[in-house]
Amino acid sequence: MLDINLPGLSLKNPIMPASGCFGFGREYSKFYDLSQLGSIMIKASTQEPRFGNPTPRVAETEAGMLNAIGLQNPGVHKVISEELAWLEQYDVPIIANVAGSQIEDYVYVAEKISQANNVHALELNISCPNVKTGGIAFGTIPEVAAQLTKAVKEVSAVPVYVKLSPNVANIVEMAKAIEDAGADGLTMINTLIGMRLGLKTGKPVIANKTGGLSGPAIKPVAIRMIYEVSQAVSIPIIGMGGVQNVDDVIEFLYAGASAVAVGTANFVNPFVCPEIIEQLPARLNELGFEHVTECIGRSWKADAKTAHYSS
Amino acid sequence: MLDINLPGLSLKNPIMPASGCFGFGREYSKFYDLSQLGSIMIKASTQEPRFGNPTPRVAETEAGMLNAIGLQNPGVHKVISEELAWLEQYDVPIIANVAGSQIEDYVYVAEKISQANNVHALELNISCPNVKTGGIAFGTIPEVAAQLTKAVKEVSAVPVYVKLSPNVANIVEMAKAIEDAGADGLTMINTLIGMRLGLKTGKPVIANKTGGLSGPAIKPVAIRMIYEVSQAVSIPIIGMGGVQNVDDVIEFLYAGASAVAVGTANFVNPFVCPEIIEQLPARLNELGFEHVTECIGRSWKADAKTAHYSS
Amino acid sequence: MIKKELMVVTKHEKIAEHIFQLTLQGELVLEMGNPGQFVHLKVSEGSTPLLRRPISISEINKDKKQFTMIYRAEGAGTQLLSKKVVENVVDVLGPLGNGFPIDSVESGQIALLVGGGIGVPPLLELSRQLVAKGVKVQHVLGFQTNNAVFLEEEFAKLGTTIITTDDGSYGYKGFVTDAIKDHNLQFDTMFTCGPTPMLRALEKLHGQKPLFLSLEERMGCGVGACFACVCHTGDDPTGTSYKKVCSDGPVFKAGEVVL
Amino acid sequence: MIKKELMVVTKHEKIAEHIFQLTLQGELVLEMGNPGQFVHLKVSEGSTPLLRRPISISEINKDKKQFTMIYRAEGAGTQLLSKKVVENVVDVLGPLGNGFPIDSVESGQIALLVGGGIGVPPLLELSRQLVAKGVKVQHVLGFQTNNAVFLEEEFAKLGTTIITTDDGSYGYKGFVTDAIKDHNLQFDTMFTCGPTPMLRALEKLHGQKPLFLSLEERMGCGVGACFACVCHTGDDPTGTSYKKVCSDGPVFKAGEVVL
Ligand SMILES: Cc1cc2nc3c(=O)[nH]c(=O)nc-3n(C[C@H](O)[C@H](O)[C@H](O)COP(=O)(O)OP(=O)(O)OC[C@H]3O[C@@H](n4cnc5c(N)ncnc54)[C@H](O)[C@@H]3O)c2cc1C
Ligand SMILES: Cc1cc2nc3c(=O)[nH]c(=O)nc-3n(C[C@H](O)[C@H](O)[C@H](O)COP(=O)(O)OP(=O)(O)OC[C@H]3O[C@@H](n4cnc5c(N)ncnc54)[C@H](O)[C@@H]3O)c2cc1C
Ligand SMILES: Cc1cc2nc3c(=O)[nH]c(=O)nc-3n(C[C@H](O)[C@H](O)[C@H](O)COP(=O)(O)O)c2cc1C
Ligand SMILES: Cc1cc2nc3c(=O)[nH]c(=O)nc-3n(C[C@H](O)[C@H](O)[C@H](O)COP(=O)(O)O)c2cc1C
Ligand code: FES
Ligand code: FES
Repeated sequence: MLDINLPGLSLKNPIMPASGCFGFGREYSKFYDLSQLGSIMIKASTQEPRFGNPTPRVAETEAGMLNAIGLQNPGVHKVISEELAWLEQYDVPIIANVAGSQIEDYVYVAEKISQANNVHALELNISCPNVKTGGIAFGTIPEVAAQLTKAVKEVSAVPVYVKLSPNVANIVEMAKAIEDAGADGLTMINTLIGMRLGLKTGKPVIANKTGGLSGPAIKPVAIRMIYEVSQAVSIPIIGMGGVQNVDDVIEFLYAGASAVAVGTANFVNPFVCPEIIEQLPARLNELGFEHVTECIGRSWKADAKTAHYSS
Repeated sequence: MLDINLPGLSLKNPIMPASGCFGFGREYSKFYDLSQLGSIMIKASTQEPRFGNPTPRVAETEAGMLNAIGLQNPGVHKVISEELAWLEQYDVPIIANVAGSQIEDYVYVAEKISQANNVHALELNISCPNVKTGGIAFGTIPEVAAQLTKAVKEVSAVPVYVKLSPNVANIVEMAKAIEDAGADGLTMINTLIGMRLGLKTGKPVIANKTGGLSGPAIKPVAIRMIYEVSQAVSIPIIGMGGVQNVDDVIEFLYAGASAVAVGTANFVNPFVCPEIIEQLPARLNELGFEHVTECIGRSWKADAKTAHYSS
Repeated sequence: MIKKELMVVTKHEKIAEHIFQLTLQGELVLEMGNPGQFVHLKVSEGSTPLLRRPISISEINKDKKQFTMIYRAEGAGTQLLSKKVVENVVDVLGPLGNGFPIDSVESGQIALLVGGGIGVPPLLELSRQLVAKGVKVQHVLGFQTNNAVFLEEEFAKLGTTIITTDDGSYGYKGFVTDAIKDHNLQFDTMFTCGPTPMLRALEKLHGQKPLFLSLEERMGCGVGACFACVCHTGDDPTGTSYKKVCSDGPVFKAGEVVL
Repeated sequence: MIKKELMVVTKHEKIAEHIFQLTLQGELVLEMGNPGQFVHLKVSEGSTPLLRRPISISEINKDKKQFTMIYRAEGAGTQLLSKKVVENVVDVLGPLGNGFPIDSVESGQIALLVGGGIGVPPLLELSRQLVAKGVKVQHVLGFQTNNAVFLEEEFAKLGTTIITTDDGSYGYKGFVTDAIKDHNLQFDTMFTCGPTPMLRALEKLHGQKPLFLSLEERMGCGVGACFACVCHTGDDPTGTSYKKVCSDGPVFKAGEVVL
């Protein structure tokens, strides 16, 4: 009752760790069998290796956290040869998060990484708030986002999902531009831009000054945006932002997401993903559903049950 | 050590309740003497009386709440004759929050209410997320906001502060457009747009569907925006968004606010404003300040102490 | 006068499935007036859950400076509350709102008290005060099912008490309105508290008689400042005239507000 | 193996100004290895505070399945932790990271253990294990002031112990580096834990000898997944090569990473 089909992705269940919150899976593989997961959204890859931002890179806020990791990664070639190769031992489709500071960077990484055996979809990170150059503009100007999407679609061997930034006035406009540009799906939301100041120093706690706000605090914003976008586009959405438990997952599905990613909550409870997967069937039953797809978009759909989605 | 001077406002202290979270003061006057407050930002007034949105109008979220009151108020004439007249018994300058759905509405209300004896400044609510018609466009398109500001400045008998919406990609651009249009100050932030769905119903908890997210959850977004805007404009900022205690107030001042408003926290603790006012001097001393103004903008200013601000 | 006080838990028991009875002690009790008022509780120190929870006062003991509430532990806030033990403190704001008008019924007259589910508790103090005044009380108390029933004995001591359950697993099977009709209950004044559909049905059937209803609405401040809990008034059902459940209610006369 | 367990509080005491000593019991203790490892604690059930708190293990008792930590209650999370009483449970993730390499020093050799403030606790278990192995231990423990001093007796039982305070209100007045110089302390291997400026000074003065330092950094996951806690490596000080404090550390050899 948990299986779900999305462009490129035939998932055992709709639960996956969100990009940047699960590394490349090695650490959490010590806690449980990664094959249990619907998918894994691996950490962003860039063309060249990146060290990322100076530390401190994280700060806690009320019901949330700020991060400014700065896309640290060993570069796409090592990600493919070391990380993706290692992940092949697990029966789990990978969604590869692709980042860059210019269109050419994205195209380069997308072309290469989409050819890895276990990469079944790309997630274009056009919304990372922690990288100085370019980055953010891709996520806030619809035309730029569309152009990038087109360019990546041309080279990618697998379906392309685009990750939306919540730091915009009109999320629907952005989503439609990306859909029109040929994206196969959307993932949302990335972090809100935030800051915390130290009481004694008076200065930003995070070395990068601003950071991305994630965790339960941002869930209402994520739900609202998914609710709006899912009614305006016909490509599927993988939802995320503050998911902590099985009820949050159902709320995201109701809002219009077809699958749900868990980010920050992995830090709080490393077992959160398998726990949600285990609890989901019973919770769906209690609420009167026979299949997880019946929840999708229920907040705005008429009472008719949703047909089992197939791409 | 708490006094502060802002355009139109000569305040005993920098603490005031935020608009919509304190009615017109009557209820909280039963808890303490309103003359203790630096100022009061009264509930939004519109040209005609408004009932507002259907109920439920509020929902709780993690470290926050959603509201969609819908600008319920008895209309500007009654606000002047009944509410502002009643408030005259207190020695406290009033900031009148002005709302509307077209420029003419704002102009009408601003002209009238700015003439009341105890109204020392206006706060243009160009960012209410809960009103269908117009409203939000004023808060997300710089040109429109500027035009509105100009029109209101022409008729207002007192300085005009404009309240910024956080639901934009570029808050600095918005702030500058409003400064250029002649605003005397800014107040920020209003609520983020959010939603919560009921687990059993699958539908939005709030009758209006979306609501404005306030409370501690949004504080990092408020701090970041004030930090950015205060460095880009030369008019003062009254900061708000998730303030719960004296340390939060100091964080807002560090970010660049010259005074701080408390919203949602009044619902949790009706005594929060006088408690903060009482605790502020000792806390400032502990941190090594002799006057509250020394905190303003400390996050981005060089170590030099800020001169006592005077408008 | 409305006060905010850290009150001390003196008793806390589970009395039915998910239902807890909580007694708190403190000076605030001395401010309590008519039954039907409520308190606003902060159940945690931190910011989750953020808002206070409105809970009706079900028994008042001014001598001991104690009052009792009965609540259903379901969501995050009430579940946290249910973990408090004797000697813990609870942050209480209250008493809030206006209760049932005791003066509307005279000694010797008959009052019918109709409660539904978690709307039952405030009727207990009401019934006691009415009995003390010489009013004859009758109770019709509706619950969903068998193991949800509570306070039956306490009410039975004060007057005739009919229990109904939706599924007939205990007492009369059916709605309170059916029970009133079937038992042909007569009364001078009716007082009721419970889910809105029940209130609507009662207003429709008995609104021509003196009828006082206690309403529930999602609240922000609980004191009248935020305008979260307003309803339209009966004489201006779509206009701008309004009442606030928290400060004008929660008890209204039938017809006064639109349900 | 890293485990997550709800461990039971068996002892919890205030031992100096703002400083608490907490003993927990559970199966997780059996997984603990070299001293210098830490645990990651969730101090509340809800989402404030959201993140876990990293705290070093200061004593291990595998027979009793108990371990002890010493922490400063300052921010929101540690203040909440300080309210736990015996029989309460704490959500522990651990043991995490790699501790001090006991094998780097041999029986008969001299180890100098240098701690600063809240960096002192992990050195206690280290000292015990070194002594058990036949290593001669000396301690230099720096504190800010008089009433911040703790664990002096426990260390004194194991070897020479010099206490320093910044203000001279207790013991030697000055920094630990000054005390080492003034007392002309000799050692084969140094182990240290404390504030980064102290570690830097020690590395500069004594980095040519075997020196192991325990680092602190703000953490997200604590297990190596989030890249919050990275530092540059000594052989590539501005490049992309890195170590994670949580999973590669927190103990590093001098020169291995950039402080
Ligand atoms: C005047 C009044 C008197 C009440 N008296 C009682 C009583 O005596 N016993 C009792 O069990 N319940 C009573 N209620 C209902 C009680 O307030 C809710 O059950 C409770 O707030 C739910 O909190 P939670 O933490 O369980 O749920 P959550 O789902 O965590 O609540 C989330 C938010 O919604 C609000 N909310 C949820 N349900 C309701 C509701 N039915 N009414 C108002 N707000 C709600 C909460 O206050 C909170 O702000 C009363 C409500 C009102 C308005
Ligand atoms: C490997 C390691 C071992 C540690 N061992 C100890 C110990 O044995 N005893 C002890 O008292 N302290 C120790 N610390 C420091 C301890 O983690 C912090 O003091 C604590 O997290 C502060 O939490 P708070 O709730 O008091 O502060 P808050 O201000 O509420 O913390 C906010 C956020 O900042 C983080 N943070 C704040 N200060 C620090 C810090 N100095 N280091 C890392 N994160 C920080 C918190 O973990 C939290 O995420 C250790 C830190 C690390 C990295
Ligand atoms: C530490 C950290 C690192 C992240 N790194 C990335 C990243 O590399 N690429 C990306 O698209 N999103 C990244 N994100 C965003 C998350 O994938 C997710 O969109 C966001 O955190 C909201 O979900 P959450 O509230 O469940 O964490 C990161 C988030 C965190 C907390
Ligand atoms: C119930 C409620 C009503 C509000 N009404 C108004 C309003 O009428 N006008 C306005 O400008 N802002 C209004 N706001 C926004 C607040 O003034 C404030 O900007 C926002 O809530 C953030 O501050 P906080 O987190 O301290 O509540 C309202 C907020 C709440 C919670
Ligand atoms: S709850 Fe705020 S006005 Fe009633
Ligand atoms: S804290 Fe996450 S990698 Fe170290």
